[in-house]
Amino acid sequence: MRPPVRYGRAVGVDVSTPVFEGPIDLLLHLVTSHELDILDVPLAPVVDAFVATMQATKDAYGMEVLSEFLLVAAILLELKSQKLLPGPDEVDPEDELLGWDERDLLLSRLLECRAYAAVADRLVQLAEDAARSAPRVSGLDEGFSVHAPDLLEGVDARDLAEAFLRATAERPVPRVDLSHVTVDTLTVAEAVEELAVELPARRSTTFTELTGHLGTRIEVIVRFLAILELCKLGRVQLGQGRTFGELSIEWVPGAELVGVGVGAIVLDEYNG
Amino acid sequence: MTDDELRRAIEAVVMVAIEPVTPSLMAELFEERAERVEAAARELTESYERAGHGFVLAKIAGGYRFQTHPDQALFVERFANRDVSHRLSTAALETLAIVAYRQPVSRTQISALRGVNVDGVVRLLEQRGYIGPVGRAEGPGQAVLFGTTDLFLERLGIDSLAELPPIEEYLPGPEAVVELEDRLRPALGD
Amino acid sequence: MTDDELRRAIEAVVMVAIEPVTPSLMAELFEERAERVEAAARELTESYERAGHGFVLAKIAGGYRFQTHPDQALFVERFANRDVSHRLSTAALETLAIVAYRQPVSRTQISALRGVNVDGVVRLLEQRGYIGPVGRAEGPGQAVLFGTTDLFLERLGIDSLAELPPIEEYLPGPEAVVELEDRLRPALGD
Repeated sequence: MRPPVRYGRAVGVDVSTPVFEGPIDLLLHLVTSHELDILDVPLAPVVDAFVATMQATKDAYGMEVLSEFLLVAAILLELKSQKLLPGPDEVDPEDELLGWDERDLLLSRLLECRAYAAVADRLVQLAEDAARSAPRVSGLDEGFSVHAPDLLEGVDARDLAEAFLRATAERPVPRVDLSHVTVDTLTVAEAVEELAVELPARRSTTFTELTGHLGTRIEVIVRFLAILELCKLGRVQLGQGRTFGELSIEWVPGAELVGVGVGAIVLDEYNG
Repeated sequence: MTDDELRRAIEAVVMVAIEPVTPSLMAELFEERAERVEAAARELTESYERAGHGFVLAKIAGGYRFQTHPDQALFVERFANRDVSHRLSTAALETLAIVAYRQPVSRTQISALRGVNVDGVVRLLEQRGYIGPVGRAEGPGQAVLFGTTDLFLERLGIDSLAELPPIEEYLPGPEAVVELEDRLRPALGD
Repeated sequence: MTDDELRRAIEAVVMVAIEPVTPSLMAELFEERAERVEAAARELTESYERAGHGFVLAKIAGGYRFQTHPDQALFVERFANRDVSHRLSTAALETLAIVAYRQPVSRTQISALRGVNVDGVVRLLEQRGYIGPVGRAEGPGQAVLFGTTDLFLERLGIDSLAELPPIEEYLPGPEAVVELEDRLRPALGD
């Protein structure tokens, strides 16, 4: 193995997994250079490290560092999901994870992203300069008669209630920082709860059937991890006829214990 | 602070103010004597008049504010009645909704809810007569509190605020709020 | 209308406006040519700067507005207790930059570029009013295309998108390309 050279911008956050200990950007390097198999790297500790870093030392790391960390973690997750779930169009699952073409695309994408990242700093500067000036918002002096049309025409009380809900309920701030890890999808814990309701109703099903309606890979991955979790807990039995064959899932009768809410299922912490 | 610095500071503060600014408040901001501020403001008023600007610095209710020169009334009125938009923007409607459901509410409270500065929108709603000051908050600053007006009820076609659709049923419970806050705190880094 | 009358009228109308006033609107109100209004507004801007006022007449998002002189920021902040910052995360900023330079652009296109899901960030930017839907892509799905808003220009203090720094200047140099290639080259690939 090569000496642990640091590549690119140092993220400065270390992660510790059974197969790798060190800076997360080095981990990404090792994975993309095939020196480490992403399948051997559990990502939960990576996420744990992020959460711990954020909670313990949020003053020590700027938003910059944390965002970069998230980006790297997201790329790792994406790589892992690609490897876990070969798409139907990929004829040979033994194919290299990153073909040359894909690498070229990735390269140009990364270059372009760097340009936007650099210009974003400049935009912040512009905005900060602009913020040194405050606009006048005082508006019209009293005593002027305004005959402008009624701005509330066509608006009824229902519209207003909806506007209030939009204004108060849809505050999306928490999504910002978590978006890199696809916050819109369920967490593994939530997926377990969902499946614990859905599976007993179906008794027996297949993974394809269970995930056919899902839009993104990560949602599928989350369901997959949830199924493994349920298997570990003895709630389902899994079967697979052949390598890369269809995964059959069977709810173990009696597993839905009387009086035990879904919340009672104890999980390893995945944090997403 | 030189006379010139003082005049510039007065111009800047009065320019962003929504209500007249008293000399004593400015004196506090600039760490100057109120008499000096008052004198400088009077000088400004006179210099604008001499220079023949389209605006004046007027002393109203004990404070200073910019307003248009009376001889520009024709254009100001034309501007105020220009036919640009027949509908409230989404931002304005949402702000109006917050005032309707949360009244009495201050600009700062609305701002905190919407996550953006709402001075302009509040001013617009006030000028259109949909909302108005209904009191002042206690404590330092004594922020103006806003509520909806009779015109608002009229335009919405309802008899009283009690007829607004209840929103409690849609609102997340206290646990959700606490959880949201927990998620927000590290993200906001404060 | 004499030059002087025109300047006074501009001062009055811009003084009562809540958003930047375009030269074309003023031209309509004053029954003058827009070019003349524009020239007069530019003159006003310069004359304020020469006279050393605490306010400026700025051209923002295609229109004129009064705002405080940047060197008065301290007093304005003390006075208004402004929370202008609401700083965006790096992720949000980079996404905003992509929309600014690539517009009109769809969520999927941004996602493909950033390599991560951007739904949350796009929604945040939309709610903040920095970006908005500007159309729909042709073809199946008809994805919503996003572009930046006037508020975005306002917040950057620029008149139009043409004033954005040219992106070419921010492309990484050859060293960065080599370095990135090294990162991507798999051990077995060469």
